[in-house]
Amino acid sequence: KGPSLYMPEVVSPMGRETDHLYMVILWIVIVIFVITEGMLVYSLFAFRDRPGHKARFFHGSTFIEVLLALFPSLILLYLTVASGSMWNDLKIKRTNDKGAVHIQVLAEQFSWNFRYPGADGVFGTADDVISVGEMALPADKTVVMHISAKDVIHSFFIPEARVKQDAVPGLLTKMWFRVDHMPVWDRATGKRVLLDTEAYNASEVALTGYEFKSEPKKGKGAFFQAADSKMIGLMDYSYARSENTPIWVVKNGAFSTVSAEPQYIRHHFEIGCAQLCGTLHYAMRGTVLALTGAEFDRWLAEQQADPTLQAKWAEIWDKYHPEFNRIL
Amino acid sequence: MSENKHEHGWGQYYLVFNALIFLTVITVSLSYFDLGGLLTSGVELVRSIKLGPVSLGFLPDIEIGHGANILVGMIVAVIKASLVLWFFMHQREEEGVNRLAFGFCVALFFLALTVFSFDFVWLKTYAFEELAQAAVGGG
Amino acid sequence: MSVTCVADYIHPEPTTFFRKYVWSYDHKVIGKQYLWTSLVFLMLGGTLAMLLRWQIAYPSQPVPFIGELLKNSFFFGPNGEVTSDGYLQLGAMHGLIMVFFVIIPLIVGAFGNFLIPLHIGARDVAFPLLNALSYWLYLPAGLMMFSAFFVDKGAAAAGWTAYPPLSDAAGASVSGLGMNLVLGAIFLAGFSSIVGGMNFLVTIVKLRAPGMTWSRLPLVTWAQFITAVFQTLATPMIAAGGSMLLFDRLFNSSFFIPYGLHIGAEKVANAGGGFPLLFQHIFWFYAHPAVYILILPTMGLASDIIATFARKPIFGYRAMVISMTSIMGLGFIVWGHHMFLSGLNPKMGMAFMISTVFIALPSGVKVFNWLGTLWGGAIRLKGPMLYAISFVAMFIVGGLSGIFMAATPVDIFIHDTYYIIAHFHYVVFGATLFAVFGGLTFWFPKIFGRMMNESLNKLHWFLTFLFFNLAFFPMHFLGEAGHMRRLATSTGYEFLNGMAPWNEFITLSAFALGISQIVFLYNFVYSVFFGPTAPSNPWEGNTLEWTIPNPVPHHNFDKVPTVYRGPYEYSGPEATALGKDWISQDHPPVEGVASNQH
Amino acid sequence: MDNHAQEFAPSFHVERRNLRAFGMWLFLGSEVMFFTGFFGAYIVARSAALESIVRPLDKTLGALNTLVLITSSLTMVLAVVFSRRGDRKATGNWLAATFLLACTFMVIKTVEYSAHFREHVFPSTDIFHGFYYLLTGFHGLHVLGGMISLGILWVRNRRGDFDSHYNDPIEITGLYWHFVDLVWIFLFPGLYLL
Ligand code: HEA
Ligand code: HEA
Ligand code: CUA
Ligand SMILES: [Cu+2]
Repeated sequence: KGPSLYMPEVVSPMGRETDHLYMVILWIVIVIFVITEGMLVYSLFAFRDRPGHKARFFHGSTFIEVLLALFPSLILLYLTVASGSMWNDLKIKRTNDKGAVHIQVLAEQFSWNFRYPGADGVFGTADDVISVGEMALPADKTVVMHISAKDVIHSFFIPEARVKQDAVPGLLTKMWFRVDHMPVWDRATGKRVLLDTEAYNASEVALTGYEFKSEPKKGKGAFFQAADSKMIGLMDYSYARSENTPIWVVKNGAFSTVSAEPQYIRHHFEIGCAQLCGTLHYAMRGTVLALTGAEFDRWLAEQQADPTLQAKWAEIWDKYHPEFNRIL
Repeated sequence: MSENKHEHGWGQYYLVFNALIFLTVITVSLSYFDLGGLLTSGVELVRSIKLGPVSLGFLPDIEIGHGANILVGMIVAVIKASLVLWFFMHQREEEGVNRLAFGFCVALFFLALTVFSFDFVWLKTYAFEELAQAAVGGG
Repeated sequence: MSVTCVADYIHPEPTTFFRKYVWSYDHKVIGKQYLWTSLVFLMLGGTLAMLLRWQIAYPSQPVPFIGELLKNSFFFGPNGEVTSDGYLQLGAMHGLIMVFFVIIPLIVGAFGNFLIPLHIGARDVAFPLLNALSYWLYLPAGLMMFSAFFVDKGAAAAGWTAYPPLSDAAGASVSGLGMNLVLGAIFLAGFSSIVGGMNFLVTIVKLRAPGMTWSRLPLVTWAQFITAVFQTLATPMIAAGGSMLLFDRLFNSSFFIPYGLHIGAEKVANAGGGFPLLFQHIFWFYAHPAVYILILPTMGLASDIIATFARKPIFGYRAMVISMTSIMGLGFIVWGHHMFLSGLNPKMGMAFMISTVFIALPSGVKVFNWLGTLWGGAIRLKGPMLYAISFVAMFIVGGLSGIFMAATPVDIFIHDTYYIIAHFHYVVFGATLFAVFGGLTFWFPKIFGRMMNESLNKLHWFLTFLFFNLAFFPMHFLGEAGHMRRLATSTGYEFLNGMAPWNEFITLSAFALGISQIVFLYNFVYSVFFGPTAPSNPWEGNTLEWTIPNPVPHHNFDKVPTVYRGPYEYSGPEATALGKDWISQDHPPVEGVASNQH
Repeated sequence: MDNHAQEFAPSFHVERRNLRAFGMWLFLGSEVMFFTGFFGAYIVARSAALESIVRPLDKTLGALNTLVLITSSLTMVLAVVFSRRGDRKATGNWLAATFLLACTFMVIKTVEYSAHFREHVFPSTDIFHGFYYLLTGFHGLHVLGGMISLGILWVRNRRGDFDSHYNDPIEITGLYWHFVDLVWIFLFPGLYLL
């Protein structure tokens, strides 16, 4: 469980470390803030000009100056070490994790294209699996994203995983992370909850039979809400049962249909685009499904081969940057 | 161009001028040779020398290819530029502040060039070599 | 009259209206020209911000009044709502106008011009002609910028950072001619800035009055000096980057266009082979120093105001100078912190992280010195002082939020979110603009020869301080929630759903903040014409500008003054011996009292 | 504003000249930074490219232009020397010579450019020619600016504005002109030879 504040719940081990660092800095900063602002406000009262009070004639002292420089330097030194070592782990050091899942991301105005290497484990071959807008990844496994863009700079952002990396045309950027919680929709409370693999495996999670709905929130509730509830852009999210579609559920990696409505529905994380990329930058949203192994394979198999998409990858990525296809 | 306005004879300027012309001729002619190739074969030659038990075979292979031309060309350019700065622009008799001002810019010039190229040369290797060993830790 | 040194040399007093107010060589008039022009741009930039805020809080709702009036033109759609393209234009133009046409001209052009010669005891700047030229480059640049709104497809819409290929490849963003005009305007404004900076450097190095040693310079002038170094040496970089961008746009070269770039289904016409990242390097090589251009001069302003109203010497003058100088040195090597996630070599990211973290040190020393100056003073809480104190208070907040970003792993999450917006509005509005208000109210008597209304100043200070914090502090929450920047609306994202009320709250506070500025506007304009006449030294300050009468004569000083002591000798033995708590820098040494100045 | 009737003490001229020289050096410093952007980009584009982006240019014309510019640097420095001596006639002649050499440079450049245009080689042709036009173009603009100043100087010199006490404009134009030469010294090998 991550720090509360306003941060989205964190689902990756690395993200938890980031949050921890955030909290450490936050506390350091709060202390400095209180001391400095406190001194400031205190001086305004204690040393206000009043009859009989005279300012001290004092040009400062090197000793105090050095002391005042030393105290922050120690903090700053700590910060460089703390964030430097994390950065080293995250971006510089690389160990060989042979079991990692590799995914290519081709950002374009205004959608996300994904490509999986397929059974042969090689990108740029006929058995590659391609999807648009929705990405799936296996939970508890390292995922390596190979990111580039087709037109302008985008930025691949999964808030819950605390990862972000620019997608730059003509350049391959990489990023890796591991997701250890899976998002499901709790029908009872109408809210998203996060389950770890164990809990996920232990419960029935609906894969089909429901449709995700979002509509402007009705009625009052949030503070400063205007009369026309649409004004402040709050939304209501829900899953509606689609009639006549069977409910497929997964439990312990096994798939079955059920008649009784299960408690959980498979939900998603969101991908945001964090770099200004044009008119519809605000709408360049994608989704991430975090799945168990069996589900992941099933999802891969479900993706239809689409010739236009294949042509897009071949025309842009494979043709101009075949070197981006190398994995190991 | 400072308080003590030295009177310089023409002689000095002609000398500098001739040096500049000479250096220009040199760079142009050098551009017709593949210095990197010459260097490589030169080193090869030296390595093959055997004087009894003494061998120079331990010398490393040097293959910088076109880089050698660039290096030499830029060194000559820097020499030429220094001549112009020092004599024609009278930096050698200039006030301290003026040297400082210009010198600081030249330092920034090299800072920018170094960092920029460092970043981008890395990109090339990143795409090829590092990627070759890349995979992954963290999580 | 025989002229013995350059400092004595002055252009003759003009007689025609044109030479007096239009093509004037007088640094004071040029300063005022800068002041008025940039204040007009401030209103424009602020109004753009209000429209931005409206759209974020009330997505696609018609903008009251303005939107109704301007339906289907500029940034507005058929119902008078801000369109998503319009939003991006607003954002880019707001940022560009605020940085290049408001803050820099205001704190360097206006304050620098007006104060530097007065502070160093000079008759004018070193090159009055270039000074006039600098303003007359800035004004057309501003008009060019403004004209971008009126051309087909509107103004620049690629953010103030204008990252290629968005700003570069044809068809990538909406704007066409508008982007070119904006780039041209930035080039001109940059040129004006270079010329101005160079002029100030020469002035400060060469034209100081006798006795005005480096350690007796008021900190305002020191700060302007450091700023001028940034201006002269960093600005050319953006001129170069902008030129290359224009070249790409006009002649289809491909400096920033890689091979195989496709916009939509079409491959672009450019041959390719360039690097988008290169522009970021060039841009931030300039733009990071530029953000220090945005703060350093106001650090100077605040230092002077604080010392004057605390009636106490600046705590650690030397440390102040050293820290400003190290900010300059470090300022040139931290630009990569804007590019941690851009695909920059992570090893260089590490280096940039270290330099960035350590730039907090000199800033911290300055903060502590301001606190030390207040400590033990006899603080007079006049209007200018309130603003100056707020400068310190807000700079601490903005600076401390910079520390989160400097920590690279944290920056991964908060990069390009409202956390950044919060950070830099705290420094550029909270710090810089507060110090500007402080400076304006403090030097108003010298600039216009009249006093501003003290109560209105205090009212304006209160409203601005309150609403500024209400508007910008919650942006940290948005950032924590991961709310990305430059989103015309966040309603599309589930994870941002809960933040909508905060967005509305921010918007309402921003409106209140904007409306509060009317108080200042009224006070300012009214006082220029009808304020009570000011005495020559209303705040009992030490620096040279207070020794000359109001209005300041054309040649500033009848006799070039001789300086005997530092600028902040408040409440010292010499002053006490004279029965006051202040003593002018050019007051001859007081008999029998040890003068302890350098 | 220079001929505004005032009496100047002798040290005034030296001081003012130092002032202006300092200003010019700062300006040249900022010019260095301006070209840093271009050179940096050029180096990056070359060093990070997978295969060489360089295309051949006409070395002869380039070398010729180098000689022309170096010679013009010499004539410029001689103009400065003679103006310091107060020899108006020689100053004027050397200024004229510099101006003519600058014209020669521009003519050769025009020949080069028109050859490219005839072959339909434009900045859009490839990245190298983009840099070629960018660098030589901005350098050419600087030459043009220098030519204008040289022309003005020549006229002012003829009019008798300068003497051995006051030749600042010639001095600082000299600095500027050498800088233009300096840039070319790097451009020529960078673009034509290497
Ligand atoms: C006036 C302008 C100004 C100033 C002064 C600063 C000051 C600082 N800035 Fe800021 N910054 C901007 C304007 C400014 N910035 C702008 C405009 C952007 C966004 C550009 C864009 O993308 O559009 C930006 C973005 C920005 C980023 C990029 C974020 C991102 O895009 O991901 C970073 C990252 O490191 C950063 C860091 C800092 C730091 C460390 C300081 C430091 O100088 C702050 C130092 C001050 C203090 C720390 C407070 C006082 C110190 C003490 C009380 C001592 C004790 C403190 C400690 C021991 C911590 N800034
Ligand atoms: C440099 C100085 C500066 C200043 C002073 C400001 C001032 C303000 N900024 Fe600015 N801002 C930037 C620089 C600045 N900004 C930059 C560089 C960006 C990044 C752009 C980008 O993403 O590319 C940015 C982006 C930015 C955003 C993010 C847009 C986005 O990412 O989508 C927002 C959103 O709230 C915002 C809001 C405001 C507000 C409400 C003010 C207010 O403080 C303004 C208050 C002032 C006035 C209103 C003017 C005075 C008013 C009157 C005299 C009369 C009253 C008028 C009315 C009521 C209309 N700014
Ligand atoms: Cu893609 Cu923003
Ligand atoms: Cu910065």
